Amino acid sequence: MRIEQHPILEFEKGEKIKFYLDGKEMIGFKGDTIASALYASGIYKLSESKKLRRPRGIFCAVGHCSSCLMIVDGIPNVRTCTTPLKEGMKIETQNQEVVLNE
Amino acid sequence: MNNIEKAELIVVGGGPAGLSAALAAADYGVNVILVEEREFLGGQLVKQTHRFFGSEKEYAGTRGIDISKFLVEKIKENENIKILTSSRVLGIYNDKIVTILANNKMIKYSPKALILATGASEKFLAFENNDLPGVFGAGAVQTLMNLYGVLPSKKILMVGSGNIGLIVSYQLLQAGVKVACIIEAAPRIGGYSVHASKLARMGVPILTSHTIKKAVGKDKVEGAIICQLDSSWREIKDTEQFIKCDAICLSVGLSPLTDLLKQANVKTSYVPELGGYIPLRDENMETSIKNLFVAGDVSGIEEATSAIIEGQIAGLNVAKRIKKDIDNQVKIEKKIAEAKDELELLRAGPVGEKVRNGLKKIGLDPLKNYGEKVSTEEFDISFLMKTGIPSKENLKKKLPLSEDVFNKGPIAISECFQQFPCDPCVKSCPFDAISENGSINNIPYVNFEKCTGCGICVSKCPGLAMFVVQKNYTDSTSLVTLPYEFLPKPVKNQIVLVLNREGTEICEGTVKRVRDGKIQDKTTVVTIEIPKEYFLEARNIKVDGGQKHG
Amino acid sequence: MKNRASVVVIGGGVVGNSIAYNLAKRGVEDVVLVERSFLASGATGRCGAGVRQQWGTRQNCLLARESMKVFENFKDTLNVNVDIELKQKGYLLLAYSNNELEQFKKNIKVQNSLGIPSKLVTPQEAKYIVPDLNTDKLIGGAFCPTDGHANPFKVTYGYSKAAENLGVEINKFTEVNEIKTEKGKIIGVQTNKGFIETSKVVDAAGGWSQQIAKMVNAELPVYSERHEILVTEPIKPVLDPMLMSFSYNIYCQQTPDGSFIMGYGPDNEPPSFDMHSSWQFLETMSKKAVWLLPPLNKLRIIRQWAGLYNMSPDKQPIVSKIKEVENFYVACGFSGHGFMIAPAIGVLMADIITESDLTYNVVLDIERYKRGEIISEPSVV
Amino acid sequence: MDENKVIICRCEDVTLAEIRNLIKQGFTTVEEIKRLVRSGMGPCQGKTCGLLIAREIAEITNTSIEKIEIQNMRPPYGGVTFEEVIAGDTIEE
Repeated sequence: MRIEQHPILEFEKGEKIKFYLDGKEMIGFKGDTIASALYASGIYKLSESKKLRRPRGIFCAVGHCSSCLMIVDGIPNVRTCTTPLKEGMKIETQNQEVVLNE
Repeated sequence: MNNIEKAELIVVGGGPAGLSAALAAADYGVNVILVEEREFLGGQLVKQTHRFFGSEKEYAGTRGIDISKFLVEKIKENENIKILTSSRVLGIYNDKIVTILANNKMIKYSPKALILATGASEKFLAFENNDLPGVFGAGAVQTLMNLYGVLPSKKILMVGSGNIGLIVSYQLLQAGVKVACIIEAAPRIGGYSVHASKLARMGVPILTSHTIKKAVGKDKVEGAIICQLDSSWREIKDTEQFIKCDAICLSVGLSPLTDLLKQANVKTSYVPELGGYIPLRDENMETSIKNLFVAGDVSGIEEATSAIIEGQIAGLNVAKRIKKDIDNQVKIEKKIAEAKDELELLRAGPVGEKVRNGLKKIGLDPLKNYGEKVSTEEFDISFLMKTGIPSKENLKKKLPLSEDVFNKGPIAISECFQQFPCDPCVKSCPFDAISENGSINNIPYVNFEKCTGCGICVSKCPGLAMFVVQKNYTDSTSLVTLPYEFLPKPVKNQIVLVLNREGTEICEGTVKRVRDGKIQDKTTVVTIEIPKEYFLEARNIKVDGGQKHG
Repeated sequence: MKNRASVVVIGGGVVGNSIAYNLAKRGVEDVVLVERSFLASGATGRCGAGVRQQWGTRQNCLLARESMKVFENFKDTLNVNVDIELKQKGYLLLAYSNNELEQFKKNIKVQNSLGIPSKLVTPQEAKYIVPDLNTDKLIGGAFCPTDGHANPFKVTYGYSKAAENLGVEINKFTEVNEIKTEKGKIIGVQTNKGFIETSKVVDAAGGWSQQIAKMVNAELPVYSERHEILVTEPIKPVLDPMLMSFSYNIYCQQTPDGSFIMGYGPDNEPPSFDMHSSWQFLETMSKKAVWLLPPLNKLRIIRQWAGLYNMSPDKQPIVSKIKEVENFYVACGFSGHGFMIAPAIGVLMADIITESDLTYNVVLDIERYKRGEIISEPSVV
Repeated sequence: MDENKVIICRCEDVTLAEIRNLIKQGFTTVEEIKRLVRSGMGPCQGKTCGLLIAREIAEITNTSIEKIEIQNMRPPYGGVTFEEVIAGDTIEE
C-alpha cells in the first residue's frame, strides 16, 4: 500500500514501471527500489534462507543486511532494497539454488 | 595498473557529517571527491520529517529533510566538489590507494586526505523468529514510508524508546499507521521527554521494563509476544502478553559503521556510551592513521547536529593541512576553535553526559574549553520518563505563580521539563519573552509579563511543547492554542474531540482559528474553544475523517 | 596451563596440531601445544584449501597420497566426530606448452606407480570436465579424480580435538617470548602465560618459524613471502575440480558452500611478514580468472586476504632436528603446500622425536642442503 | 526461548543455539566462531551478527565486552564483480 496523503511530505508518483516477479507482471513507480515496489504490492517474502529455508523480507532497507537479496535479470544476490527499479526487470525470489547466468 | 587518479580529499558518505566536511574543506579551495553509496545525497536526513533540536546556528527548528536540501544545494553549487553518487568505496589499501566502485568500474585514487563519514548501522536483537518478514529496523520503516511513500504496516509494535524509536513512532502515526505500543527494556524512556509526550497525548502506550520474546507468524509477522522485566532485566514469570500487529520495528540503537576503518587498520575501542566499537581519534577528528579523519556517527553515535559540526572540524583540519598560506591558516584556526566551542556547548548538558563519558574513555576531554555554566536546576522527571506524561509537580513549576496572570489575556505555556540543548523557542519569540538563562542546555521559561500569547513559538518548538492558553475567553470557556501535524487539518468552526496529555478524550471543542502559513511550515497552529475547566488539560485534538490510504 | 611438558609444540596450525596428535598417539605423554592466536589463524586458515596428489617427485606423491588416506577416513582414523568437508572432485592441471605436457606425462608415471589414479587429458576432455573452461591455447592436461578440497579449520580443529582426547594440552592465545637454554640444551619455554619446563621443542610456527628458531640462535634457511587470495559469493556448484596451471600461474576452485577461492604465485614479492591485501592482486587475479573461466565475469568478489608462504631453498618442507641445539625440531618451509601433506608430516615428526625409523622413505632433513641433495619439484605455484 | 529459532547471522543462517554451543566448547573469539559456522562470512560481512556474537561471548565467559575483539574486515567492501574490477583497470589503456 502506498501513502496517498501525508501532513508533512508530498509524494509525487513518478511514471509507472512494469516489471516481473517470477514471471508475473507487476507495477511500480519511478523512484522506487525493487524492494519498495514489491512491498507496496503486498510482496513481503523476498527470499528463502539458504540452510533453514526461512522466509526473509526487507529488514534494513539500506543495503547493509542480506535479507532482501534476489535474482535480478539473472544476477543473484542483488540487494533489492537499494537497487532502483527499471522497466522490464525480471525479478526472481532467491533460494539456495543461486545460478550464474551470462 | 597505472591509471591512478590523484585527489586532495576524499569524503566517504553523503550524510550530514560528510556534506558539512566536504563544504568546510571546499570553501578553502580543497578539491573534494564526495563518495556516496546511494543514488542521492543527504544520508538519513532525507527521512527526517521532524524539526531538529539543538542550536539555531546548526539548523535547529528546521526539519531534517529541509536541512538536507539546503546542504545538498550548497554542495552542488560548489565547484571544488566532485560528487560520486551510487558509488561505493571498496578498499583503503596499505599503500593509501582508495578503490571506488562507480559506474560499474573499480577506479583508483591516491588522495592526500580521507574523511570517513560512513554513519552507523542498526543494532539487531536476538529473539525468536527475529528474521521473519515484517520485522524491520527503524531505519527501514522510515525509508519505506518517508522516502518511497510505502506504508510499512497497518499496526506496528515499536521496540525501543530512544529518540529514534519515539520519532519513528510519531512518523508512523503521521503516515496513518497504528502504533500498538512502544516497549522499552530499561525502566526509563530513552529519548527526550518531549518526544514521548507527543506520543502519550496521541494515546500510544509506552511500556518500560518490557521486552520482546517472540515474533509470531508464518510467512509474515502476525503478532508478537512481549513480557515484563525485573530490575535486573530478567523476565518476570507469567507476564507474557500477545500483541496483535503486522509489523515489528526494532529501534534498539545504532553502532558505528566502521567496516572501512577496520579494513584500513585504524585502532578502535569498545565504548558503549558511543554505540560500540569506535575509532580512536583526537579532538581534530584524526584517527590513528595520519590524514585519515572521521566525522559523524562513525566516530561515535550522537545527534545529526554534532555530526555536522564534527564534519566541519574534520574538513577544516584537512584544509589547514593542504592550503598552507598564512592568511588561510589564521582564518581556519579561528573557525576550528569556533566549531569546537559549539560542539562542547551541545554536549554540556545532562543529556550530553553519556557522550562526555564515552569521549573521556578515548582520552578526550569534552569540556576542556567550555566555561559556560549549566544550571543545576533539576526537575524530578521520573514519572515523565516512565510514561511520557508530566507530573502535576512538573507542570506547576512552568505555570504562572499567580492566577492574576491569566487575567491579562493569552499566554504561552512551555511544557519542556528536561535539560537538553535546544533553543528555537527562545530564538523565535519576537518579544524576547522566553529565556534559558544564558545556556542552551537550560530549561526555557516564559516571562509572562513580556509574553503576548502570539503563538509564534507553538510551531517553532521541535518538541511540540509550546501551547498558548487564554483562560478567560468567555465566562465559561477558554482558548487553547496547540500544534497539530496530522491530516485532515481542522477548519474554522469545526467541532473536534479534545484530548488530554494521556490521549484520553475529555470534551469537545470548537475550532476558532487555524494558522497554516509559511511560518508554521506544516506544523498547523490550531486554537480551540473549550469548557474552562479543561484549559490546563486540553493538549491535543482528534479531527474527523482520518487519513486514507490507497 | 601445565608447567612441565615432555615436548612443547610451537604453532597451532594444521602441522603443529598434526604433530601433537601423532606424538600423543605414539604414547608420548605431557605434550603441550602453544599458539599465539587461535588455531589455524596463520597460513593454515588463509590457504587455498586444496588437497592434491599430483606431484612430480616420488616423495611428494607419497606424502600426499598418505595424507589423502587420512583425509578420506578422517573421523575413523582420528576417532573424532568432525566433518572436514572433503570434496573429491579432482584437480585439473592445465598444460599450455609441449614441455609442460611432457612433464605431466613424466609426473603421471611416478604418480601411477604409487597408485595415484591420475591421467592425461585432451583439451576436449578438459572441457568436458569443466564446461566453462576457456580452452584457448590449451594443449592438454592432467587430471586426478581423487584430489580435491577440505576445510582447513575443520581439519586443524579435528586434529586438536583428537590430540586433546589423547591428553595433549592445547593453549590458544599463548605467545612464546623466549626459549631458555643452558649449555646448549633446552630447559624450557617462557610464554606470556607462564613458564613451561621442557627439554624438547618443535618449531611449527609457519610464517614465523625463522623467528622462533632465532630464540635458540639457529638460522633456518627459510623466509616468508606474502601470497594473496580472494573468495567470491556462493553460487550453485558449477566447477567440480580445482583448476590449476603452473605456467599461466593460477589456482581456482569452488568450495562445497559454493564460493570460489583463487590465487596465484606473485612475481617479485620480497621476503616479508606483510599480510596486507593489495589492489594489484585484485586486478591481476580478476583478469586471470575471467580469461580462464569467462562466466565468472558477473560473480561478486566479497573478500580478499593474504597469508605467508614459508619458503625454503628448494620449495620443499624441512622436517628435521637441527644441529645447533639439542632436541630442537623444525617443521617449516612448506612453501605453500603444508596443508595437504600435514597428516603425513605429523607422522614423520613423531618418528624423528621418538627416534624411530621413518615411516615414509623421504628426505626432508635440513642437512640435505649441505649435502647438495636438493629436491627438485616441478609442480608448484 | 527456542534458541534454534533465534537467528544471529542472517546471511549464513546461524542460530543462537549454534553460537552458544561453540562458545561453551571454548571458541571464545568472533574470528574462531566465524571460521567454524561461517557467521559473518556472507554478503553483509558481519554487520548484523558481529556485535550479537561479541555480546554472547562476553556473557557466557563472564568477560567485559570491552575486551572482546570484533571480526576483521577485508576489502572489497560490499563486493565487486570481476567484470567491474577489470573495467576499471582498462579505461585508459
